[in-house]
Amino acid sequence: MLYSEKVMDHFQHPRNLGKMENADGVGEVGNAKCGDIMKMYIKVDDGIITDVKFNTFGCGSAIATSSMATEMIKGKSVEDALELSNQAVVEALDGLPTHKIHCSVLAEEAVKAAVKDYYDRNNISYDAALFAEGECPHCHE
Amino acid sequence: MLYSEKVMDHFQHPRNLGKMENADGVGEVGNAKCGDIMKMYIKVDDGIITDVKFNTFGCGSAIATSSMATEMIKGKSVEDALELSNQAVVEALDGLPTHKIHCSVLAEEAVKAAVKDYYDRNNISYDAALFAEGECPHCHE
Amino acid sequence: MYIYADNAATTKINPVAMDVMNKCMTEVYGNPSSLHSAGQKAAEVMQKAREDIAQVLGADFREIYFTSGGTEADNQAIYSAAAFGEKKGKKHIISSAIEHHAVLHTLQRLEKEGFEITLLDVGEDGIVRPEDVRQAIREDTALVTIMYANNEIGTLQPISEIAAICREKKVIFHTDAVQAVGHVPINVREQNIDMLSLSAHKFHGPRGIGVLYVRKGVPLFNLIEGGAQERGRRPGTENLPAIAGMAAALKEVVSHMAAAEEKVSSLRDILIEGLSKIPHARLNGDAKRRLPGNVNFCFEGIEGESLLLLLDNKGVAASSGSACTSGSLDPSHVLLALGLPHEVAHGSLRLSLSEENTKEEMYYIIDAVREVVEYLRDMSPVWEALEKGEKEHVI
Amino acid sequence: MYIYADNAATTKINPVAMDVMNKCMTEVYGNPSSLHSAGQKAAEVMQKAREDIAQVLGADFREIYFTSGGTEADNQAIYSAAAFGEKKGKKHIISSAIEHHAVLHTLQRLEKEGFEITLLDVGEDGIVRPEDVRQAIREDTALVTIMYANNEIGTLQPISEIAAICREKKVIFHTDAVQAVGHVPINVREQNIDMLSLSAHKFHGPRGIGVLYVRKGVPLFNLIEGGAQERGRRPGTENLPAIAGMAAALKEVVSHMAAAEEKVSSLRDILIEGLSKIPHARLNGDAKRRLPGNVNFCFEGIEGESLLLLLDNKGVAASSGSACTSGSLDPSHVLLALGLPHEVAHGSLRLSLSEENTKEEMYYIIDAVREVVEYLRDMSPVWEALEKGEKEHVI
Ligand SMILES: Cc1ncc(COP(=O)(O)O)c(C=O)c1O
Ligand SMILES: Cc1ncc(COP(=O)(O)O)c(C=O)c1O
Repeated sequence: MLYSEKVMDHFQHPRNLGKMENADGVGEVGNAKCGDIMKMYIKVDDGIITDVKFNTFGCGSAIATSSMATEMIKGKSVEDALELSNQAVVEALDGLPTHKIHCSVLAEEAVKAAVKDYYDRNNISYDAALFAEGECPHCHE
Repeated sequence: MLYSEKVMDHFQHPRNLGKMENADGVGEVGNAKCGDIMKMYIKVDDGIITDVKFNTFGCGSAIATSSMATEMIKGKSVEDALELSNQAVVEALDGLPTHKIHCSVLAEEAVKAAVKDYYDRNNISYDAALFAEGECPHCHE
Repeated sequence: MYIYADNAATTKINPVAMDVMNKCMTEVYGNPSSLHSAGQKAAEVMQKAREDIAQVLGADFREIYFTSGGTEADNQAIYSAAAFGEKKGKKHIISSAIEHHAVLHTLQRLEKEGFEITLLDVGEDGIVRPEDVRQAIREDTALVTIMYANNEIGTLQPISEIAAICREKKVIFHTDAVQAVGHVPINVREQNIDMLSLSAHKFHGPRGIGVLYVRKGVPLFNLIEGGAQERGRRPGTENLPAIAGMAAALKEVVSHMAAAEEKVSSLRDILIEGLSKIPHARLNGDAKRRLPGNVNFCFEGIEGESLLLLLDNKGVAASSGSACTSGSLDPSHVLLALGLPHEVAHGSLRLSLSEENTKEEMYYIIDAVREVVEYLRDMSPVWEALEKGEKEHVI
Repeated sequence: MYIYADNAATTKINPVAMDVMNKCMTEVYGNPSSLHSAGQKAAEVMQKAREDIAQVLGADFREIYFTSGGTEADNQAIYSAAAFGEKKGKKHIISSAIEHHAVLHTLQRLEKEGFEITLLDVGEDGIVRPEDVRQAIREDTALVTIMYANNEIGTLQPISEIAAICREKKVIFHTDAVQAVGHVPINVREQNIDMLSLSAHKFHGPRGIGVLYVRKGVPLFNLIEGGAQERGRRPGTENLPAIAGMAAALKEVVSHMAAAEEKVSSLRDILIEGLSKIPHARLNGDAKRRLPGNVNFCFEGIEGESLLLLLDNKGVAASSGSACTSGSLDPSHVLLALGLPHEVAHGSLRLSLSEENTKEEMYYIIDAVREVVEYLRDMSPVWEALEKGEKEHVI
């Protein structure tokens, strides 16, 4: 199989799928030319991500990694969410094919972009280095 | 099939196979290095080939062409035998694979060599050009 | 229910062809190059298969070379013409932008070795213009290679016209007819084709076997070196079961090609009509000058892989782009050649039909595609932007 | 009665392998590169086959590349090592005088392209001396390729020793193991083999499928260009039925290899003993260091083709030289390499046995060969000359 059962499960039954009205932070990463765009919405209460939604344009693993990432940050503090690494997402999904790893990078970045948006809206100061532009390397080939 | 039915018939049931005591002419052509040697014996009465025998070292088509050639000259005059062409032998056998055509050339030459021997033994004069050395081209590659 | 609509990737084996293969495997087990009767029996079966295939193509049996498939046949045809051209100082090759990778990647390799490659553009209809071929031919053109039918969008190329121009200009003409043979009528002699590649598994024959047709008088060089098989031009123990299976499948499929063409193209047209009603959907390639079984659409705002995985969930086996590029992330070079932007090219769906499909299946597919497209658009940030007018619709 | 004793040319398919093929053809009809479930089911079957084959060879599944057979695997291994060597300025290749034409003709082509080829002689026993390999290795040696077992005389080469020398000298080592795999134990890892070619139809698997094993870390270049299959190194729609059939046949044959080796080699030794009693007959190749099923004799004064055609008449399928050179008139390069004169090399007979053969068949063969040899000698002018003392016996 191209994809693990976990990936197929998250692809076929994505968790936290949807848009969010009045989100506290919204991040959008990727580009359509490259074939993947992820948009992540977070609701933050007292520094805790109480709700999260995503919309994704992309392949099976893009949808699955988005879904998994939302599950992994829901209920966490925004600081913990920033710690989410793409490797952690890949592991949680029982692996991804090599040429699909970039999808997990996007998921990590979508979370970061949403948190950054939350920081910016709330004038919370942060270390800019945390959000250094790290785009999908494939798009820059 | 590699060989026609006629070839297989002559190979499996060679006509005039054997040696001949007191032959009036004996011709041997080909060489073992090249993989084919034919030896032809003729008995001549009043210029007519009354009997013919052959011995051959060689492949299936070498044996079949020897056999066919003996049939084709038996009962003919020596002059007529000299007219036997390798094409005629090939046709009589319903064809040979391209890379085996050289065997039919050998058969023609074996007949000629036997007749030449007969001429020589009987001091019959002849046009030497008739017996110009024309060996299997393969051997000279 | 499982609807197989990926016949351009590979077809189900014809039961007659499979019987022939099994018979060969058990009863004609000799090596066709062996001189004993087991071998010669195999040689006879092989000769019969060669003659049958030649007859279907309008060729002589001496012009048929068995290869391991379409890819190898394409490679050998191109390398051979290139090697011959090089001897005569001709190092220019003309092809099209929509060829299969078996052709394009071979040409890229030759380019590295100093050949000049002209890849002709196609129109929006996905069809090469014969006049472009004429204009591209130069003194040093060694080969023109244009596919007969495209594997993604199914467009049929004007092969007779192009081949006639090449014949007139005395340039070798090769066609990758892997998608066409067995589906549309072809006659190499009448159509002036010098070399043609085919692959058995595209017409319900076995995998791993194909043919390179090479017209008498056109030189053929080896791609692979070894024994004396295929008159020394393609060594390796002959794959007799597959060769005989291929011949059986080809005979079977051409025996009722006209009826199949009619049936399959009417199914195709039902699909095209139904899918065209989905908003911002677009049929890729000319609507009529295409393979009877090929349907290829782009749906704006969604991505192809997720589309086909969800269709698979609903019991529809389809494809996005060609099967053999599934390891790649790039959108189809064929769709890009039609002038589609990258993001639209990502959202393509190929459905390729066979005679086994039914009308009911077509209606099922239309509904399934509509549902999946709606679902995916609903979760697509790209579609959101299009709907909000932040981005402009392209199709 | 028909005794098949030409298993070095090709073998009868194992019924288990044929079942697997049929199951693949009917039930696993998807293209393994397709993403839908029909395709992914096929991909799973293929992965299992890859792992099974890797396990038998002592390799990792990522080191297994499917090819169309032994010839292609040999070609790719050699071209690949040559291409890599060339990049590093290494244009010298070492091989032996008794290789299969798939190797020799590929080397000849490279020679024309500027490579220097050293073909090592073998001893009278038909075996390459490891010390010769060591001495032939130079700074610019890109590859050593020595066959595992010879296809005509069956001699087993000291592959472990040769491979160890190559590893020590950091030269890529390839072995054409087409005749050996499934017949004698092989472990690529333990034996330090960098590349290995095999062909399924030599061990009761299907035709038209083979493997090139390439050790991780050894570069592999394409022989054929196209799609992304086999990690891009061997494009073309995967021949799943044949791949799965090959894996099944290999597993089957290695599951009882020791017993088969014992049985078949005892049959072989009966034949060798019986045929040795024919006057002026000679066993070619070492009597013990040879494949379990290989018997190869020369009979002075007769020619091989007529010998085997008459044996066929008596119901014995054998061969003279290798099957794939049957279009050629030249005597076997292998027998010439043993030092036999041309005329003796013409009179060779190869009998290659399988487990299916019986003791009774061996006695029948011995009688049949004796009769045919006598008959042919009786009509042979060469034999006449030998008997009369006009020529000297060589054997
Ligand atoms: C030693 C050896 N190498 C290579 C080959 C070529 O294998 P294939 O004919 O399956 O391509 C053969 C058999 O023909 C062989 O015996
Ligand atoms: C147009 C075209 N050419 C070549 C090929 C290659 O054929 P195969 O995969 O049988 O080698 C294919 C199919 O994969 C094709 O569709």
